[in-house]
Order: sequence, then C-alpha cells, then structure tokens
Amino acid sequence: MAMIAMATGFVLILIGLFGALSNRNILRMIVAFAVANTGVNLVLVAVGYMDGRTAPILNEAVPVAEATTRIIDPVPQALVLTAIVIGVGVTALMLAYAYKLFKTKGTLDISQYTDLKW
Amino acid sequence: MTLSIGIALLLAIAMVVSAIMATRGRRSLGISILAAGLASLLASVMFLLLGAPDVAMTEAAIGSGLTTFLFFFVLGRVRRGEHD
Amino acid sequence: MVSPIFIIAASLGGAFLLGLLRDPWRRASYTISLLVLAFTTALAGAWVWGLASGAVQAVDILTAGTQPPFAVNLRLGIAEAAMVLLINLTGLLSALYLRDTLFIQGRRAMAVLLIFSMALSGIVMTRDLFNLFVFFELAVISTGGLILLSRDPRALAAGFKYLVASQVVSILMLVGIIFAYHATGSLNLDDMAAASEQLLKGGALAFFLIFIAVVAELKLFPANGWALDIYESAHPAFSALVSAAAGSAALVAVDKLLTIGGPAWMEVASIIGIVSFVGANLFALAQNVDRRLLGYSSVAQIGLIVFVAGQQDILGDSYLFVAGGVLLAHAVGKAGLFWLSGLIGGRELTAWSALQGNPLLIFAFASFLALLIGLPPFPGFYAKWELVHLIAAEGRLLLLSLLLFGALVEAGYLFRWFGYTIKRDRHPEPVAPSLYKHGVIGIAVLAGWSLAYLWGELSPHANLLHAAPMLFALMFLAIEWAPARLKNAVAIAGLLAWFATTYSAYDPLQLIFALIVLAGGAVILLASFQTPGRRLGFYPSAMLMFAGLAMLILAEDSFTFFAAWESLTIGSYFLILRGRQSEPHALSYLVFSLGGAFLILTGFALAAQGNSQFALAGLGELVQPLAPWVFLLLAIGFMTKTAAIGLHIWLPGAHAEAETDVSPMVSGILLKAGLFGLFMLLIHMGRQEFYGLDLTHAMMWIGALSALLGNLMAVFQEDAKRLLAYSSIGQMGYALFGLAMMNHLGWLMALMFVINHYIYKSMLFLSVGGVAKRTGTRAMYQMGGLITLMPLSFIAVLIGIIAMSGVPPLSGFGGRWILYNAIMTSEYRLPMILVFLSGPIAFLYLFRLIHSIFLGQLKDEHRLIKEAPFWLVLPQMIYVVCLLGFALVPGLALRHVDAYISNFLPQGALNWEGLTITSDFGYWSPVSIMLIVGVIFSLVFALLLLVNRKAQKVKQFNIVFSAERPYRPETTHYAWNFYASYRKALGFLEWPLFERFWGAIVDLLHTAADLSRRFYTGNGQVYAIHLLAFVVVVYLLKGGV
Amino acid sequence: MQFEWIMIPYSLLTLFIVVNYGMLLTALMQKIGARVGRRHGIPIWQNYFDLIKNFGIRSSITHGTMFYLGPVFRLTGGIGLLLFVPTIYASEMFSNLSFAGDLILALYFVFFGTLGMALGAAESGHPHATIGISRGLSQVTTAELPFALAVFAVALQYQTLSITDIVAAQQGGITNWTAFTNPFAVAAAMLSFLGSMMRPPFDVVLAPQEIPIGPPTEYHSSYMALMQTNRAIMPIAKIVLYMNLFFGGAASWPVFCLKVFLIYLFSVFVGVVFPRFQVEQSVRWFLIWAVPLGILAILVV
Amino acid sequence: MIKRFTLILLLAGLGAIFAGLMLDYVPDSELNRTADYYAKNTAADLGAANIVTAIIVTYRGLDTLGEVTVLFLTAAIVGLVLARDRHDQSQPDRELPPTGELLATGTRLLLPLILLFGAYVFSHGHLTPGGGFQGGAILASGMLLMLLSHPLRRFGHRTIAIVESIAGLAFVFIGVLGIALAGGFLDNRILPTGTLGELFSAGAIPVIYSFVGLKVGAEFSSMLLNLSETEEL
Repeated sequence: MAMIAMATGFVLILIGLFGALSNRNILRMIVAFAVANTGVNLVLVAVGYMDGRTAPILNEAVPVAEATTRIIDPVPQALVLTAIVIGVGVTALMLAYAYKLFKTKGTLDISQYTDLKW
Repeated sequence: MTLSIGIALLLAIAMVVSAIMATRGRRSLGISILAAGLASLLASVMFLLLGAPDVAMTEAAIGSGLTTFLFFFVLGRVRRGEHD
Repeated sequence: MVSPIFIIAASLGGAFLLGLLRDPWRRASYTISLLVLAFTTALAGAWVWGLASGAVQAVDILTAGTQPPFAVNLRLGIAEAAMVLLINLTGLLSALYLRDTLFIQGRRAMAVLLIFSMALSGIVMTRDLFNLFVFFELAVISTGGLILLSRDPRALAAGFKYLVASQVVSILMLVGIIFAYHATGSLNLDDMAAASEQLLKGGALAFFLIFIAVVAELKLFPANGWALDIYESAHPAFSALVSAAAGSAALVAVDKLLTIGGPAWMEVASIIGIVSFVGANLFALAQNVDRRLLGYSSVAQIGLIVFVAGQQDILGDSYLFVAGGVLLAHAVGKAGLFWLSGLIGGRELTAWSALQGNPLLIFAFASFLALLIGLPPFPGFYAKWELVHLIAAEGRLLLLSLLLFGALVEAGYLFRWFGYTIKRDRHPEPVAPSLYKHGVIGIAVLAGWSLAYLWGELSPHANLLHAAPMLFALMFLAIEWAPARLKNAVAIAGLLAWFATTYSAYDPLQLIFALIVLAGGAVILLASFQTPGRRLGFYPSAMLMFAGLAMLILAEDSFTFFAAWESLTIGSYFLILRGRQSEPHALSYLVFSLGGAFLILTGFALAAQGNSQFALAGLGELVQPLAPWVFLLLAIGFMTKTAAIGLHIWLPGAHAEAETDVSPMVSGILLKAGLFGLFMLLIHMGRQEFYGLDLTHAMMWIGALSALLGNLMAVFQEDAKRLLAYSSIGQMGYALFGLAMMNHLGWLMALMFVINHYIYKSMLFLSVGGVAKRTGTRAMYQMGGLITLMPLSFIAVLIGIIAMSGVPPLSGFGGRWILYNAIMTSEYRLPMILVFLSGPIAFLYLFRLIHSIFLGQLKDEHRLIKEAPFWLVLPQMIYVVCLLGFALVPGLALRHVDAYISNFLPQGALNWEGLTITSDFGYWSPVSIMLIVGVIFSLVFALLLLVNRKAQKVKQFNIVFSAERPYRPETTHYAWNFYASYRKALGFLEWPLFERFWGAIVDLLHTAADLSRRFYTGNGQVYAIHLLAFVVVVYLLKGGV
Repeated sequence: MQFEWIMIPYSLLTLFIVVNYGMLLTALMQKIGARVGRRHGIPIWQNYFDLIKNFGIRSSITHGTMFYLGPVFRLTGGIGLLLFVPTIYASEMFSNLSFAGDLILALYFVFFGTLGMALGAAESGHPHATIGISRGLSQVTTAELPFALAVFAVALQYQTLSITDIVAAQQGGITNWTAFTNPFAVAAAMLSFLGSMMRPPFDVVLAPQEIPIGPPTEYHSSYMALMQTNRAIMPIAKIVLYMNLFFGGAASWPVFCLKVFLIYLFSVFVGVVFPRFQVEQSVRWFLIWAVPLGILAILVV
Repeated sequence: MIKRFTLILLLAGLGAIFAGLMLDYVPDSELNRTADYYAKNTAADLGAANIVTAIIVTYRGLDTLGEVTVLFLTAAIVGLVLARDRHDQSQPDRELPPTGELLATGTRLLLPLILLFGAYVFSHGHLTPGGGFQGGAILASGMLLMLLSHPLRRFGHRTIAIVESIAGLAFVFIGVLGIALAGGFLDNRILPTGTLGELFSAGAIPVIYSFVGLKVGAEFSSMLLNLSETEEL
C-alpha cells in the first residue's frame, strides 16, 4: 500500500517535472508543478504510513494507552499539511507572476522571456 | 486488505493518467487544470486510505478545490487579455 | 537578555500590524517597519555583544514548552547571533535605502521585507530540518515579492525563473526531509548529527537530496542562471539583501547540514565551492553590466565560503574566524557595492565613472572592492591567510592553486572596473543625490573598517590597524581636504620621522633599503610640492605604499611581511592609476603583482606547515623536499616585482604612464621591494636544489636575460619614459644576476645597483618628466635642442646617463667594477655572457635619451619653453650631488654592508683601506680616477680655451647640409627610429614574445568566459534543467551516494 | 701602488712619445694603404702639418656648450685610456697612472671619449652628425662585445684584473703569450679590434660619400686639432691594451714600437682587402663570428 | 529536441535517485522515538485528541506560524503584483455575462451554512480531523461562491485585511504569552488543558486554530479576490 502510494507519488513528481520543464506555456508549467506537488505530498504521507494502524486521533476506538501500538506516525501528516499550504502559496504567487508576465509581453511562452541572459 | 490495495492500485493508475493529461501540452488548458485538480482529488482519497484524514481534507479543500479556482481565475484573465 | 524569539515574533507582529493600517498611511507603515528592523537589529546586536563578552551563554530557545526533538527549537550562539545581526542590519539599511520605493509600493512591500529578514533569521537560528524548509520557502516567496520592487520590467521574468527553480528545489528538499526523518526518527538537526552514522547508512540518499537542495539555494555555479538574472534586474537594495543576507543565511544552513554529513560531504562541499568560485569568477570576466558582474562575484564569494565550510575538518578552531572573515567581508562589500550601484545611472561598468568628483564615494568603492578581494587590512585578508596556511599544510595543493587562481581573476575584473571608474570619461548622468542612500553606504563603509579592526584584534597576529605607518597613511584620508603642499610637508616629515625613530632597529642591509625608501622617498616627494590644489587621492595611496615598504623592511614574521607586501602593492596601484593613460597598465601591474603575491603567500604557507605565525628566519630551517618549492614560489613572487623577464610586461606601461613624481617612486623605490625580498630569501635559504637544478643558477639566467632584453627593448623606444622603464627591467636584471651569483661581491654589486638605480632612475624620471611637462609630449623625436632652454635638466640627465652606463668616473662604474670582480669567482660563466652583451646596449639607449631630447635642432613650437619647475629641479640637483658623492666615496654607504654580508658569505670581501678599494683580483681608486680625469679634462679644456678664445656662437641652422641651408628643424632632426640599422640587425630579439604569451592567456580566458557564459540562455526552464543536471552530476560524482 | 708626484712628468713623457709615434704611424699606415691601391699617398709628416695648421686657424664658431666640450671629452678619453694602462712592462717610469684602476677601468673608459664626442657632434644639429653617431654607436657597441669577452677570458685565465699581473704572467717566451695560450680570446679580440679602428670594412661611420666626415662634420680649426691629436693617441692606446693582454706586453720602447706597428698593420691589411659593410651587416657579422669566439674563449679557460 | 532529450535523461537520473530511496525504504513496524513521544504524551501534556493538530499547533507551532505567514505573504504579494497593475489600467468597464438567478439565490442560502461549517471545522481541529487550514479553506469557498454570483461587486478588501491582520497578531500574541505564562513560545498551556475530547480542552489549541482558520480564510479570500477582480477596478 505504502509502496503503491510512494511509487505513484514519485511517478507524479517525474511527470510533473517533465511537464513543467518541457511545456513552454507558463500556465501549463504551473499546472505541472501542482501535479508534482501532489506527488510530493503522496510520497510524504506514504513514508509515514504503517500497515494496519489507524489515523492518529485519540477517541473511544483508540484510547491513549494503546496509542503507541495503534496509530500511524503523525509527524509526516503534520508536515504534509504544511507542505500543501506552502505549495498553494507558491502556486498562487506563480499565477500572479504569470498574469503579470502576460500583461507585459502578451505571451505566456517562457522562451520569450530571455531578455536577461549570459 | 486486498480490497484496499486494489482500490489503491486503481487510484494510482487513475492519478497517473490524469497527471499525464494535465501535463501533456496538446489538450486545452482548461482540461489540463481540471485534470490536475482531479489528480489532487484522487490523492486525497489515497490519503484517506493511508490513514491521514487531516491531510485528505486539506488536499481536497485546498490542493484540489482552491487551487483549481485560482487557475481558472488567472486563465480567465489571460483569455480576456488575449482578446484585447 | 530579551529572548531571541522576539526577533521572529517582532518581525511577524510588525508585518501583521502593517496589514491593519490603511494603504495611504505610508509614513506610519514605514516608521513601523523601520522600528521593527531597528529593534531586531538591536536585539541581535545585544546578543552578539553579550555572547562575545561572555556576559551570556549560547541559548537554546524551546517552543511549545517541550524539549527538542519533540518540538521545534532554535539556537543562538555567537556565530548565529552575528549572522542574525548581519541579516537584520542589512535589512534595516536596505529599508532605509528603499525609502522612496517603499513609499510608492506601500505597506505590503514593507511587510514582505520584514518577513524576508525574519525568514533569514529563522534559517540561521532554527535547529529543525523541516522548520528550516519552512523558513526557506518563506524566503523564496518573499524574494518573489521583493523582486517586484525593481523598476526594471525584466525583473518579473527573473522572478518567475527563480520561482521555477525553487519549486524544483523544494520538491527535492521535501522528499529528502521525509526520508531523512524516516531514517533517524527525528527532524532535529542535532539528533540527526548524532545519528549521522545511521542516517548515512539508511538515508544517505535522503541527506543527499536535502544537501543538494540547500546548496542550490545558495545559487552556486553553474546551476544559478535565475540568480544572476535577479541580481541584474532586481532593485539594488534587494540584491544587496540577497547577496549579503540571504547568502549568509543559506551558508549557515549548509554549515548545519555539514555537521550531519561529516567529512565525506565536506569534500563534496569543497569541490562544489571551489568550482563555483573559479567558474563564476571566470564568467564574470566577460561581464559588462555592473549588477550582473556583482551577481557573478556573489556566486563566487559564496562558493568560496562553501569551500571554507568544506575545509572545516582542517580549519579546526579557526573555522569561524576564517569563514566569518570571508563571509562578513563579502556581505559588507557586496551589499555596499549593490547600494552604490543604485546611485549610478547607467548599467555598463564604465558608467561608474559618474563617481568621479565624489571622493567619498570613490573611497567607499575602493573599500568595498578591497573587502571583496581580501586586501589588508580587511577581514578577508586575515581569513585568507589562515585558510591558505591550513590548506597548504594539509597538502591540498590543487585546491589551493584553484583558490588563488580564482582570487586573482576576481581581483582582475574588480580592479578593471575600478580603473574604468577612475579613468574613463565621466558618465553624463550624475550620481543620485539621495541623502538616505549616501548615508547607508557610509554606514557600510564604517562597518567594513570596523570589521577590519575587529578581525585584526581577533587574529593571532598584530593588528594591521595598529601599525604606525599604516595609521599614518590612513590619516591622510582624514586630511584630504587640506591643500596638497601642506599634505606633502606632512608626508615628508612623516617619512623622515619614521626613519629617525626606527634608525637603531636596522641592520646595515636594512638600513640601505630604509634610507632609499624613507629618505629617498622624502627627496622624491620634494617634487610633489610642485602640484597645486588638493590632489585628492594621491597622498593616501602614496603613503600606503610607503607604509607597506616601511613595514616590509622591518618585518620579522611572514605575516607582517606579506601584509606589508600587499599594502605596498595596492598603494602603488592606486598611485599608478593616477596617470593620464595608465588604466590598462595599472591593471596589468596589479594583476601581476597580486599573482606574485599569491605565490609568495603559498610559499610562506608551505613553509609554515600550518602555523600561521612564522618567523622569516625559519625559512632557513626548511629541508628537502619542501625547501626548493618554497624557494621557487617566493623567488618567482619577488621576481614579479622586479619585473624579471617573462614577468615584466606590466612594467613599461605602468612606469611610463604614471605621473611625473610617481614614476620615480615606483621605479626608484618600489622595484627595490622585490630585491629586498630576494635578499631576505637568499640570506635565509641560500642555494636550493630543485630536481638537480640549482635554482640560483636559473635566477642568474633570468637576471642576465632581463638585463639583455630589457636594455635591448629600451633601445627601440620612442617614448622617453618608456625607455627609462625598460631600462629598469635591465637594471633589475643586473641586480638579480648579482644576487644569484651567491658570492660576496655579487651581493655587494646588487646593493650597489640598488643605491645607484634609485638615484639615477629617480633623477632621470624627474628630468624627463619635467621635460615632458614643458613640451607636452613624451615622444623623443618630437623634442630636441632643449639644452639651452633646460640646462639644469640637461646636466641631470648627462650625469645620470654617465653614471648609468658605467663610464668612469661616476658611480655606475663602481657597480660594473664590482660586477666583474664578482663574476671572477662565479661558478657559472654562460649567463654572464648575456650580461656582457647587455652592457654596451645600455649605452645606446642612454645616448639616445640625451641626444634626442636635448641635442640636435630645437623645434619651432618649443622655442619659448622654460626650465622645469623649481620643485622638479631641486631633487634632481640633490641627486647630482649624491651621485658625485657616492662616486667619490662609495665606501661610506657600502663598507658596513660589505662587512654585514661577510656574515653570510665570508669569502671575497673588499679591502676599503685608504683611497683604493682592493679585491682579490683588482683594484679601484675612485678618488684618483675622478682627479685624474678631472685634471686631464681641465688641461685639455684650458688648451682649447687658449687657442679658441673667441669662438663665435652661431645659430644651429648655420650648417651646411647637402649643399643647402636647412630652414625647418624637422629636416635636420634625425631621431625617429634612431638605431634603424641596429633594429635591422637585432630587432628580432625585440619580438614581443612575452606580451603575446600573456596576451594570449588573457584572451583565452576572456573568450572562454564569453563563449561559455552563453550557457545561461535566459530561459527559465533551461535554468531548472541546469539545476537538475547539477543534482544528477553531483550524484554521479559522489558515486551514486 | 700609490700616487707620487714623479708620476706626472713620467706620464707626460709617455704621452709625448706616444703622440709622436702615433702621428707618424698613422701617416705611415695611410701611405701603405695608398700604395696597395697604387696611389702615392700622403707625406709621412703630413699629420704634423695638419695639426699645426688646424691650431693656427683663427676662424672658430661654436654651436653651444656641448659642442665646445665634445673634443675635450674626446681627447680626455684618449689620454686617460693611455695613462690608465702601463705602457712598458716592469718599468716604474712608464706604468703611468695605472694605480687608479685595473683592466675594468680601461675597458669602460673607452666610452668616455665616444660619449663626449657624440654629445658634442649632436649639438651641432647637423643631421649627418646624427646619422654618423647612430651608426657609430650601433657598431662600436657590438664590436666591443667580443673584446669584452676576450678580456674576461684573459682575466679568468690569469685570475687577475690587474694589467701588470697579466703581462707578468706572459713573460718568459713567446709561447706564454695569451695569443698562444688562449687563441680563441685573441681571435675574438682581434676581430673586435678591426671594428674599433674605424677602417674598412667597418668605416661606414665616417662614410665619406654620404657624410663629409661623419660625426665631426661641423668641427674645424682647433677642435679639429684636438681630435687629430686624439686620433694619434687613441689607436696606440688601444693597441697597448691589446699588446698587454694578448701579446706579452712590451718590456722596452723598441719592442713596443714593433708590436704596435704590427698590430696596427693587421687592421690596415684587412682594410685594404675587404669592401665596406653596412652597419647592420657589421653588427650581424660581429655577433655571428666574433662573439661566439669570445664565448668559446670564456668556456675553455 | 535536445532540451527534451536532456530533460528525459536527467529525469531518468532523478528517477534512479528516487528508485534508490524506494528500494532502501523499510516501513517502520513501530513508532519511532518522536512519534512514540507524541502518541504517549500528547493527551496528557496538551489534552488534544487529534495528535496531528497537536503537532501542528503546538509542537511544530513555529512551522504553522511560518505557514500562515506564507499565505500572508502570498496574499500580500499577489495584491502587490495586481495592485501595481491597477494603477496603469484605464480600461473602461466591460460587461460580463450576468450570473444566473439560481446561483445568486443559492449563494444567499448557502453562505451562512458554509461559514458556520468552516467555523466548526477549525474550532474542532483538536478533536476531529480538520482544523484551521481546512476550515479556512471552507470559509474562503464561501467567498468564492459570492464572487461567482456577484462578479462585479466590490468586496471589502479592508475588512478582509483587518481580519487577517488581527488574527495574525493574535497568533503571535498568544505565542508570546506562552513565554510569559507557560513553557515557551507557542506553548498552548496558557489555558487549562481540560478534559480530553471536549471542545474546550487542549489549552489554547482551539483558540490558535481558530485564529489560524480566520487568517487562512481571509488570506485565501484576498488571493481569490485579487486574482478574480477584473480590470475594471
């Protein structure tokens, strides 16, 4: 299970990176990065997964005393939460940039933005 | 157990397919964005299977929902810009 | 003490508070931002002070009331505190600098700025890996915001490229973090370091990903295209922040990771760092845009610090001293330069010429450059000293040579830029007059000098800013407003006073050099009385050079020696740069000199075997196989200064293009520094065998070749000062030859040349300078017949050339006589043939000098010129007296040295009894010769007067020439290509082999830089691909981890 | 050796003898040269006539101080060179003023007159003088080179720089002469000798066709007289040096006269056989033929 | 084409690295030290039932602070980017297609429910899955709905900004209170930890998470607003 998720995650990262670095359209690049981010999140959660355990929430089903043997490692989940939010933040920022870039040159082709080089 | 693995496999395949749809350049941008959102949504299901309901909620609400809308807003503005 | 967490809390609170304010309340928002930054700066400063003075201990800041690793914790030690201070101070200053921009952009921009500095502080303080990631992302995103402060429309694209790259980085980092967590069960860095064994087993790949991601954040070469674009297009204040603060923060992160990674990863860091340092510096060579150049330079500097971090295994206790020195110097220098660039209108390097007329800004510029390059007395100098010593002791010679090569290239392009600034036509757009910006730059300068002082105090060596000569030189900065003549008087008094106070400290050899440098310098400075006005920049430079020379003579340990050496190099560079056409020549002088200096540094470092304190006398105790290497390095270094053939191409331009009173200083005095070094070297080390080759033998050949080719090239010069400059190469060749003979008389002869060369070359440069001043040209064929108009200059030149050519009865003959006696005992005969060859050639160019200038027909346009100004003539007349005196009683100066040399080379001392000086082979009686020649001359002269009392003075045109009376002087002025037939016969020897060689190397570097920088295509995706390639390549190089 | 007042009259005596011998010898050589060319040549007393005539000429002009002093330098150089070298071996009387300096002094003092002459002629402003100087200096500096090498070879050979000691070492038979003990040095020096005698093939400096009489173009009357005096002294002085270094010196005046005559004759002999070189040719010639000999001499010592 | 090929090659390299990671990966059979500590002590120390929430809000509160700052930053920068845009915009208003009546009415009905649900999610973060971020996102979706139904309406940027800032300041303030009243920055035990499983338990966690929710909601809203607002503003 964890392996499936992890493999999917990695594949998603690679697909995302490939899309981001081969599509010239800036919006497509951002979409691709979003896919890659999803992949990263999957990998993160998958690494923390432990077979046969439940979510790290204490309730009647999982009393405090049994927590150690019953719950999944909560840390990766906490990290993923943060990562998701940060990912959205960056995505939003990139979108704003994309729009602004579009305003300046009227194109979304990344290869047109090479005024600065060498 | 095998059931969940089967679901997971299906999910994985679906995710990869939608990821490819999202990143292949031939389709319209709208479809790409939707496909990316779908991948994200599927991921949140996967998170549920992985015992991470918090993450699942977040991914669904933020990663899949809000992000898609952000994309569409920008796409809309760009489209309008193209018409000018 | 207030908890450092408030550095973060206050920034965040301030940023959130800004959100509450209304948009138009710009002033209030700005005030809040400044207050917050001032508070964090002050807090960081208080911690630095407290930690440094020992009042407080390094603290761990717990959050959530829980012990790490279960909650995030921060740590503040002295290094962290210093970095946080640096970050917040840079932030504060940049905020001040950005005042107008921030007012336009409003509170959001201010909030972003606050968060940026908070995030960087967080990176420095945090001890949690994931927290580090969060702060990194914050820094990335706020970078994305702050780029928009720029008015440059291209900044937008740069920002996007940056975001693309940072997306890739953060993906790698997150994957790395989670696997590292999985491997160690903790996110705490200290835990990970403790578990590093386990981590490196199970999670090596994970660590690799984290490491490479953080390294990528450092924007290291070559995976850094986006960073360069940002540097080029962003607002300079922000670039300053990125380079100084963000770079420093990321470096701290790398350092933290290296504590986990251990030696294996330090090696990787070293390699990445040095590649970055050399590569970025090379690329910078081809840059013409100031901020992009600064960007490359930043990349290089950060690479250097990564390299230092990678070498911490051998740096031991001095790691913080070295890394801190380089880092702080880089931060202050680079931030200062970026701030400075905000005042400049144009973006090409030559546009900085707008700084002309702003002495304070030029001083700032020079200080920043010196900080970057690591010149004394700045921290980088001390740091580089320690670093090189430790690396050399460990035998990592390849790294060492790459390091020094990179540093040389860096000095090259930075000083080239300085040359543009000083010498190019003033850029039409004036410097922006903003008071805030000037203030910020002023603070940076102050910070730079304070760091210089601080590092001097921290170093195990004497603080250079405590050395009296250095302080004296710096004092001239403070009295720059005074009239030049007053400063000149102070300078002369200072030189003489220093001589008087140190008189008793010299041994006879040092005394000769001290006399030349101090008393001799004072005499040359008499000529400077001639310059009216304030003469900005002259006295600090000249006195820096003299300070270096004065310290050099008294240096007892290698550090002082080297510091003095670099000081005199820099001072003389500034001095030479003042000449009207001297820009390229000053640069080549500097590059050669620094190259030589680096060889010397390496030599000392090898000799010292890791001790940073090394007495020069210790050179004598070195043994094979190290000793010949040390000897070789030091000798080549010193020979660069004496312009030995092959390393000489800087000299003619530098000496010829310098100002009238500067040429004698750099020729008459400065060249002696190299000879002093060689004396020192040979006294301590003696002969050295290098793979069976006696190195002094090689030196003999070099000396002889220098003498021959230097003289030969002088023969064919049309420019009087160039002629003298080439002749210096020859003269130094003689001295080198004498030294290398390794016998008593050889050394004595070298000393004789030291004295003689000082006197006659200073004199000749002054007279020729005076003539050039009056005629407005240095081309000899455009002069002629000046003997009647400038008789005193003529006499000086006449005496000078008689002395220099070695014709009896003047002092030059003494040098030749000792030379012949010396080579009688020399073991090697072949090289002396070259010396023989070169002797008569000297006669040719000397005659040409006096002939073409003073004899022949007077040109029409020169009919009304006057004798050179009094202050130029006065020192010449002093020299005439000296020459005559020295010719009569050479023993006065040489006897004691002769005795002193016997300590090292007892065989063959001269007998000075009576009027006749006797050697084992011959004898020489200067007084008798003078008398006999004088008497014969007078008698013949009397005879002529008797028979030819009433010679009629006729006009020069009153001659018969091809059965015509010539009417135009030009027709009778046979001076262009004077020795045409000689050139036909021997001109092939003048073929500029070495110029071409060095020129080809420079061209090669430039072309390579220009071609390979196309690697940065400007496409954001390509940059990201570079990044991926960087990751994969490092992965493969590391052997798959 | 120290200075004593008696040296002055002794030196003057040497000077007197040499001047007269020089005048006669120069004329004789010219006559020999003319005879070889099937001409009649000048009378043997011609130089005396010229000298007296030139001293007597009243017209005198000057172009300036250095112009005026040029011949003085020239003659001082000649006399000095003569007097710094002992003329007759083992003779107190004719050691002249050689206590003042050794071989090196003689070697370098040659340039004193050359320099002064060049300076004086240059001040005349006459372009021909300049051309002559340029050529002369180019040639003489190269020609001196093999001589310097040879001298040094000799000094190395005898391990002394004192001329007297060198001559002493050659006593006791003709085979002790340097000419036989160190033939390379002598060969080099003799080639150099040709160059410094201002005779064909190395006389382009004075080239009569192009330039009336080379550097001394503008000189006349008493200036000319001084220079003529020098022209009588200088060759002898040089030959004395050669003789002392390479040909065993002279222990008496007859030997002196003979050796000087023969050495002088050598240059005339070569001069009548060869045509004139251009300067760059002669420079190359010296470097290619004479200098290697000199180097060889130093190496084999 | 070369670029694409290089890219594929490099990604293959990266894939190899990932494969290496996966091959080395051995799932834990027991909780590691850190997780074990959380499992054992969270309930007792902090009184939070949802351990993930406890970690996010307290143990790794600094991350969360950074996280909301990320959103704050993004919102500010998006505002900055597009605000600059507004200055140089002088295009006349453009008529947009009118939104359907159904959507408008639906929005009016749904909005309060959505807001309430959002508030529920973030205030119960310490008990059940969900929390400030999820709740915030739900709040923002309410805003989204309004945007869709009234595309031409001017929204209260100011109100949103004030909510955002006050929530942020409160977060920081509570964090600082932790230094004064409890064990350190962001210590939630400034309030009683209460009984496990109750709403008013887990110290300041619900309070903090509520502020986080408000803040995140405000930030997302502001982002959406800025990105959706058309040129007529």
